[in-house]
This record gives sequence, structure tokens and C-alpha cells, in this order.
Amino acid sequence: MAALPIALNAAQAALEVASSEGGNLTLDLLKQYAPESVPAWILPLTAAAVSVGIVVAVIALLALTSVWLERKVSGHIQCRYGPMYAGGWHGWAQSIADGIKLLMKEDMIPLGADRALFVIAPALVLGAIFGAFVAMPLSPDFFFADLHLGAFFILGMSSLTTIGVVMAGWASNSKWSLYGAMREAAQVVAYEIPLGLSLMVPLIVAGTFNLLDASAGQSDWWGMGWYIFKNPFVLPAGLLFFVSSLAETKRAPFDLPEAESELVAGFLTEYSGIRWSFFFMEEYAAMYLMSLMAAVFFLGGFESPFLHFAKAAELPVIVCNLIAAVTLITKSMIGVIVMMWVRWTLPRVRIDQVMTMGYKYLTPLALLCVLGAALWEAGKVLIFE
Amino acid sequence: MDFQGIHDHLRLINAPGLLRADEPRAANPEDKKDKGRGGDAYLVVEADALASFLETCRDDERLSFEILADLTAVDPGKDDEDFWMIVQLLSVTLRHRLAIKALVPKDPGQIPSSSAVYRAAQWHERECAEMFGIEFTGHPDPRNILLPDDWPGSPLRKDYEFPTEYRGISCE
Amino acid sequence: MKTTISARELTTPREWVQNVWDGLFTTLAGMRITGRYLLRKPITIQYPDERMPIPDRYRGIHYLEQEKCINCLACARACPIDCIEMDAIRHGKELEWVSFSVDYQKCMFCELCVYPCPKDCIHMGTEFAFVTEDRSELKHDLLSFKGMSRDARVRKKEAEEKKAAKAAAKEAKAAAKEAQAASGDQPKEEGDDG
Amino acid sequence: MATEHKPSITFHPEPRNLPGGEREYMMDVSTSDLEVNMGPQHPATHGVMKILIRTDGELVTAAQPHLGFLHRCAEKIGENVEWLQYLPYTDRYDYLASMNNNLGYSMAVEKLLDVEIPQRAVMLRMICVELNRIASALVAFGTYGLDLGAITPFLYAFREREWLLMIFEKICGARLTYSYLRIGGVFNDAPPGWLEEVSHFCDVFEEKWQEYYDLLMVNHIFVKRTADIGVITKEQALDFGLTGPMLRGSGVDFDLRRDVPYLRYKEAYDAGAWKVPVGSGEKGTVGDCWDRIFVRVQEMMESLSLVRWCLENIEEGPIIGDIAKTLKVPPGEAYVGIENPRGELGHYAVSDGGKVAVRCRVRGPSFCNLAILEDIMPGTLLGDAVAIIGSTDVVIGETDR
Repeated sequence: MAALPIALNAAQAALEVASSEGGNLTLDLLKQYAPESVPAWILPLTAAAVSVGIVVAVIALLALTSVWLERKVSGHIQCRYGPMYAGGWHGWAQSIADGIKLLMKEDMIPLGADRALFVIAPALVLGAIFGAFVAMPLSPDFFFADLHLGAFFILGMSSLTTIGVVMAGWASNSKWSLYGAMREAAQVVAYEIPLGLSLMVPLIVAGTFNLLDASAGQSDWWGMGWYIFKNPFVLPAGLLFFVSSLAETKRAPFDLPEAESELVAGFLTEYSGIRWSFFFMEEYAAMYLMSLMAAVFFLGGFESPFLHFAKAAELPVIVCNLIAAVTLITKSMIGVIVMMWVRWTLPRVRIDQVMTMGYKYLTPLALLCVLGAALWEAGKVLIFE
Repeated sequence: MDFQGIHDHLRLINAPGLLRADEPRAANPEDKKDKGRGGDAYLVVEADALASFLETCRDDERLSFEILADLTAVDPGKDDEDFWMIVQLLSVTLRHRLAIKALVPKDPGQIPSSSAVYRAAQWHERECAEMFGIEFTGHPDPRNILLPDDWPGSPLRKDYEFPTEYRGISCE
Repeated sequence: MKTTISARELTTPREWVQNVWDGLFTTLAGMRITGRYLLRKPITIQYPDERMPIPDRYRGIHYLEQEKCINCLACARACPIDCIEMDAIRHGKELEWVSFSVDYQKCMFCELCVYPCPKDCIHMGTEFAFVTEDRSELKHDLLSFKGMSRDARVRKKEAEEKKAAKAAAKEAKAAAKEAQAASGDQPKEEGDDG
Repeated sequence: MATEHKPSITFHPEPRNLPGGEREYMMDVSTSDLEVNMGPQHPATHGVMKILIRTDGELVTAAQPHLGFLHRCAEKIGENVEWLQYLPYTDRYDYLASMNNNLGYSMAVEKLLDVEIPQRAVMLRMICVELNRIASALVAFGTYGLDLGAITPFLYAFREREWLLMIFEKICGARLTYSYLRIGGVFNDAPPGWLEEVSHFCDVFEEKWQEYYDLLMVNHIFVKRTADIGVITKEQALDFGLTGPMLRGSGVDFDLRRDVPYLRYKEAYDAGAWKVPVGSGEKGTVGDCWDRIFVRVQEMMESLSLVRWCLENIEEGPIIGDIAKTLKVPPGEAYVGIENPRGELGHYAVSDGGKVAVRCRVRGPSFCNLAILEDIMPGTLLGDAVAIIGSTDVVIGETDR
């Protein structure tokens, strides 16, 4: 069932790609090497399909790795090893083994559940988050859709997962699930605001919604011209973004929709097997998405001294791209590890405190940051030009 | 205050329902069947006046038993005609204890509830009621607490017979 | 009805700043502690490969020094749930063992069976893992051998031989006595028979 | 709990005219409350207990504990097995503090027997009981963190508890159901090196305690989740017969070890070896969840210094008093209440001079402490409900016996 939303997203992405003016590595390659007999309209579609395939593969791989990583990090924080057997070295194959086990499990739908919604919900959640990744470039020249409103698109797509979660909670016909769904709805609505506002700050500095341009804008100062260094309001905004993204991705201490000690498992209570793992994948994919966003807009994107000197040394484009991709993934990986670290340190916040924090603390602070950053930029323009 | 002091004080204020003190005693050397009694000293109280007696104990300043530590019943034997109702009181400020005993006839096995005096008595009384079949009149919530609602008999009575079956489940 | 929802209370600016500061500071303090452990070596061990040492007094599955046991039933009587059953046939002083079983479905490893033993022959062992798919297998027979032990058999044989020898000697003695009596006082024995 | 079903939405079509020309349309949205079974298999109920809660959205409007899922007829068994044979059953009602249960039962029977306990046995009893109190408080602290979503402190607490269990394993051979303290003394003497290990534990534990404090107790989220939540006033606590940390958390300075002394606690107290921690409302109001859990956390340290005092004062000697092999208890009735980690654990034993008890009553502290949930849970949020259940630190084995 996951195929449907993914296909929809693919179609959407294909249209975006087809209409976008910027180059796309896959498309360029196809244009270069495709035989002339192939009709021209097929090329963007094929490029889109290939790109989507790569997105799905990369994200699934990242999600699997981070599930394993989470277990290792939590294990070591708690003075234990975590998985050690599956696959040999430090249980690297644990996630794969788990995935196979989850696939094997009986596909259960509760008797009173709304079958259609119950089935659609996990697919919608997973499809939405994969759709968001379409706008996320992996390196300066390897991307799937170079959207002018990339940041906007990603925020929009990632908040689409909420609908899936609410759907799941409602369809499960369980009181605990319903609580979880309602909490998720309230929480995401509350945290969209500070999330968007805190993202506004680097956007003001960058002057663009496009992720490639935003990343390229940090290439000065030998690759260290990151927005957090360029404007004093970006760093606090980054912290706010981090906290809001924790809430947005339902991670502890904001894992209220699941809240295993309060709501049994929240909206996941009635889910099992592969459907359950879809939600799980979504959580980790969302973590990566948010970390990638943070990396692009706060921590320099692809830019680092390595890339700067690689470019200066006029290394081949493919090497530069590789360095850029590794830089970005590393930065986002650090973000993900910090998210895990926070999760295994803090207790859970109560629901009204989540709301309070979103509305009374993060939103005003984010507004302050936006104001400050805007004034700073305006001042810069006034003084230097 | 020690037991004697408490007893004297209760006599002095004319506590309702106070009958006598039941203190441990040594065996009577002449009567071979009498082995004496060890352990605690009790105040024996009239069953119907137990609640008001507890209220006196709680409200009197020189006693101030704030806590009802335990309320339970004893079925001393099949042939015995009475249950013993045992109440343990505890004073937090004055740091003394008092054990109270009331004799409740097995037939009809009724005693006024003390849960209006000590809220703590409520659950203890529910337990007593289901385990001994004592009825606490005026109890605000007289449901079973540990046993299922339809459990047959009162398990802690000496004449209790184990059921062989409960809802189709064999208890052998 | 009391309500204790803090969101309904107003927050003063001072408290607001305090909350932000406390939230940040204590979170970082907590993360410092967990982060320190993240970099340390774990303290757990990988169970089936390494095992924790089991102390001498560990209360696991019983073991029986069958040679010493005299079938006195002291342990069975001491058991609160009657999970020990034993049976032996007595041949004079020697025992022929039929069974000595502990039902580990019931046993709660309280060690109360060990203390009353007059011969100090039942002990709690260090074995604890016994998993089975069949409940009947949980009734362990502690006997290392059934029937009589070799020593007991030898002793019994010796004892029997001794007994036989004794009986023979007695018989011989009696015969001698009889012979003596026959020569002397005969009517007395007849009287005994009557 | 009967639920009132009201019509869900009522419209008042006539608008109300407000000053300034505005018109207000009224609409009453009334919803019916949701009844939820919290338990018997809910992660927050610490075992098999059911709390029937009625909620209005996230707000709990009524709560009713249902017990009995773990009822194992302990009192009836007590009337059917011999005096000493009942000892292993006492392990099983408050399974986190078995040493304390053994002690309570043994003391009740000893009171009837009127037997003197040798000094070394008294000290071994005190050490074991206090170490067990630490182990129990570690579970209380750890699972409380777990209830509030902090998983790591739970594992840290269990790391130290694991060591304690190994210490117990060395002296009595069991990790949970010890059956170590017996009528008349203790079963075994301490093995060689055991007392040194206990003293080593005391030194290490002190550092770890600071870690718990920094990691969880003062964490801002934790404080906000627990302070001012589930406040039990002093009057309420006394009325409900709460004992132990629940009572002390409400600001009542009362500890059975000091105020109705047994063993050598009074002596240790007079020697300044320990104090009685009392809730002071440091982070909120007196008697809130934070106070209760902090009393438990402080008690760990007090128990630790008590253990140290015992280690200093322990002497060689016999470990068991003058006790017959088959116990015949003289007729009488005795009630002994001791300070279990959860409150007053009362044992009331009635003997008619035989080998078997006539009545063997157990007054479980959790049983009494649980009753207050009916009173303090209404008016809190669902998350608070979990925090409150956790702060009562119930052991279901004991409420149901």
C-alpha cells in the first residue's frame, strides 16, 4: 500500500523536475547518453523515477542505520552494549533482522477498526516523509528536485505526517490511540509555528528558500561562513529549531503521542508488524530530515574547509560532490546523535507543558530571533552599502 | 503513654463502649488446660460503639490517635460464637499505639462502619467484609476489594469450604 | 474538584526567564552525565559467552548425597508446599531407593528443607537453568541411582552373612543346648511347646 | 461510575447583542466523559492493578482503583502452614523488600515466643533490612523516572541494585525472595569478606547517589512534572492512614524505627547515625509528588549511614536464639508494625498454642497508601495521573497479598 502515496509523490516530483529550470544530474546524464529515438518527455519522468528510487533506498538505509545507532547509543548511555549478535560486528545487522521479523509477523487489524484508514495511515505517513526528501539535495550537483521553495515544501510535506498519525489513532478504535492522535495533532500545530519561525532566521540571512542556494551562500570564509557565524541570532534560532524539531518528530522529551508509560503506545497501540515499522521508519526518516535541514540552514550545508580546499585544488566534480555529500551526512548524523542523546537523558514533558512551551516560550523567542536577525541584516545593509 | 495510662485516661473521660482491658497473663499453674496468653494488651470495646469509641480516641488531645493502622477480624474457631474485630491505632504526635478488640457475634455479623471516623478504615472494612462475611452497616462503598464480586463464601472463616469450581474453572 | 494544571497559572517574567534558564541548564547537566557514560565501557556482560560467578550459597536445584540419606522425611515435612516426595524400602539398616523427587513446579527455593536434615545430605546447588516443554519433566528425581548402592549391597551382604553366621552359631548353640538338654531335662521343653 | 450522557452540541440560534454592535452566537458544546481502564496491563500500574479513570479530554475527573488481580491468599495460607514454613510466603507480598517482610513476621512470632535475639543476629538483620531498603528505594526511584519517560536513570538505579542483589545472593543464596531473617535470628552468618564488600558498596554508592540527584531529581522537566502535583495534605495523609515515605512526604515527622523503636534503631539514632527525612515542599508544595520521591531518595543515604553504623558496631557471636526445631508458639495475639520501605508493615499473629497460626494478618502499607488515589487523582491530567500512581510506589504483590 505504500506504493500509492509514493507514486503520487513521484508524479509530483516528476512534474517539479520537469518544470524546473535548474539542472539535475540524473536528467543531465540521461539527456547526454539517451538514444535519440527515445521521446523527449520520457526523460524527465525516467529521471524522476530513478531519483525517487534513490531517495527511497537512501532514506530506508539511513533509517535502518539510525535504528541500530539509536540502540547502540542508548545502550552505551545506559552502561550496556545494545545489540551485539546479529551480523557479527556490534550487531550491525540487527535492524535488518528486525525488519525481516516484522515482515514475517501476522498482519493484524483490530475488529472494530476502520480498515481502510487503518491501512492507509502508515503508508501516508511514510509517503509524506519520503516526499519531503525529494526537495533535499544530497550534494551540490546531485539532487532530485531543485525547488525554489524547497524549505517551504519540506516543512509542508513533513507536517503531512500528522494527518497519517491522526488517521491511525482514529482508525484504531482504541481509546489510548485516540489520545495519542489528539496529542499529536495539538502538538504539531503548536510546534509548526516556532519551527517555521526559527527557520525564518537563516532564511533571512540566506535570502532564499532554495536549499542549494542557501548552502552555497555559506561557502565564504574558507567554507566556514556558516549562518550561525554570520548573524548572532542564528545560533539561538538553531537551538529553537532543534527543540521544535524534536517535538515535530515526536522524539522524547516530546514523545507524547506515543508516551509508552501513559498511553501504552499511543497511536501505535493497535499496530503491529510491518505497519508498525512504517511509523518507526517515518520517525527516523523525520529525524534525518530535520537534521539535514538544520545542517543546510545552520551548519553550513555542504560547506566545510575540506570542500573549500577541494574546490580550490580543482579536484574532479565527482570528488567534490562526494566530499559535499559526506559533509552533509556527517553533520546531520551529529544532529541525529544529539537528538538520541537528549532522548535518553530527559523525562517526558506533560501535554499542557508541551503546549505552554510551544506557545509561551519558543514562539516569542523565535519571533525575537526573527526580529533581531532582520534588524541585523538591515543594519548591515545600511552600514556597509 | 503506655497501655495502662491510656486505659485509665479512657476510663476517666468515660469513653463510650469501653468494657475492659484484656492483658497478657501468665499460665494458671493449677489449671493445666490454661496456658495463659502472651503478646499485646487490648481494650475490649462494645461492637456497636466501636465507631464512637474510635472517634473519642482520635479527638481526645491526650490520646490523639491520628492513624488507624489496621482494622481486621479474627475467626477464633468454628465453635466460637464471636468474631474478634481488631483495630490498631497509632498516634503520630504522641508516638504510642493502642490495640482495640470488639466482639462481633457471628450471627448476624453486623457492625457499624468506622469509615466516617477514619477514611483508612474503608478499604480494611471492605476486605473484612468479603473475607469474613461481616456486614459493615453504613459503609459508603461495600463492594468486594480483593475477591471477585461473585466469589462464594468468606474465605477466612474457619468453616469455609474451598469451592471446587469457579465459573467453570476447576479449583482442585 | 481541585485542578492542578500549571498552564492555567500566570507566569511572571522572572519565572519565565528562570524556567528557560533552568530548563537549559539542568538539561545540559543531565546530558553531561549521560554523555560521560556514552564514552565509557559498558558494565554488562554478554550472557551466554560470559557468566557471572555464582556464590556458594546460591539456592538452585537441590542435590542429594544419597549415600548419607536415611529417608527420615524431615525435609519433606519442613517443606511448606510439600514438593518433596521420597520413597525407599528398608532392608534392615540398608535402604533400597525407589524415588526422591522434588517438584520444581512448586518449589520456591526457600532452603527450609536443608536445615532440618539430621545427616546434612540435602543441599541447594548452583544449577538454575532448566527449561522444558513438558511439565512432567519439572519433577526432578534427585537420586543418582535407584535401588541399593554397591556399598550398601556389600554391607547388606556382609550383614546378612554375619547374621547368617550369627544365626548359624546360635542354631549350633541351641542345638548343642538341645543336645545337652535332651540328655537331661526333657519334659520341660514339651511343656514350653504346649 | 455511571457516565452521564448529555446531548453533544446545543445551539442557541438567537444571537446576543454585545455593546459596539457585535453579535455573539452561542453554542454549547458538551461532551461526555471517556471511561478508560488504566490496567490491569498498563505500563504505569507497576504490576496488575486496574484503575478505572474517567477523563474529560486529558483531564481525569474520577479514578477508582480495582485490586485483587494478584491475590494469592497469603493470610489463608498462614493459617494452614507451620510458623516457620510461612516465612517464604512473607517474601512474596512485598517482593521488593523481602528482608523487611521476613523481619516483620519474625518479630511478631518472637513477640509471642518471648525469645531473645543474639546481638550479631540483630546487627545482621539491620544491615540486610537497610540494604534492602536501599534496593527498594532504587526501584522506586528508577521506575518513577520510567513513568515520567526518563529511561536512563532506571538503568543506573538497577545497576546499583544489581550489586545489592549480588550481596544478598552471597549471604543467603537468593536474589529476590530471600527468606533470610528467620524466627529467632538469621539463617546464615555473613560469609568471609561480606562485611567488607558491604562497606565498599557504601563508599561507591555515595557517588552514584549524587548522579541520580543531578540527572533526575533536579531536572527541570522532572521538577515541573512532579512539583505541586498530587498534593496530599497532612490531614489527608493521617486520615487515610498513610505511613512511610507517603506520610513523611506530607511533612509528618514520623518513622516507626525511631518512634516505636525495634532492633537497635533508637540507639543508632541517638548516636546520630541517621536522620528522618521529611518532605519540605522544596520545589513546590509540601506533600507533592516531588517531596515523596525525594524522601525516598534521601532515605537511601540515611540507610547507607545506618549500614555504616552497623558495620562499626557488629560483633562476633551466635546468630540464632534459643528456638526449638518444631516451633510451638504459646497462645496469644501480637501485632508488630515495622517500617517497611513503603510504610508500616503490620503483622498480626494469633496463636492457640499449636504449630499453626489461628490468624496471620498482614497489614500491607501499599494497600493503605493506594486508597488515597481515589482522592488525589481527580482534577489532574493523564500524565499527572501516572506521576501520582508512581509516587505512591505501590507493590501490587502487597496490596493484594
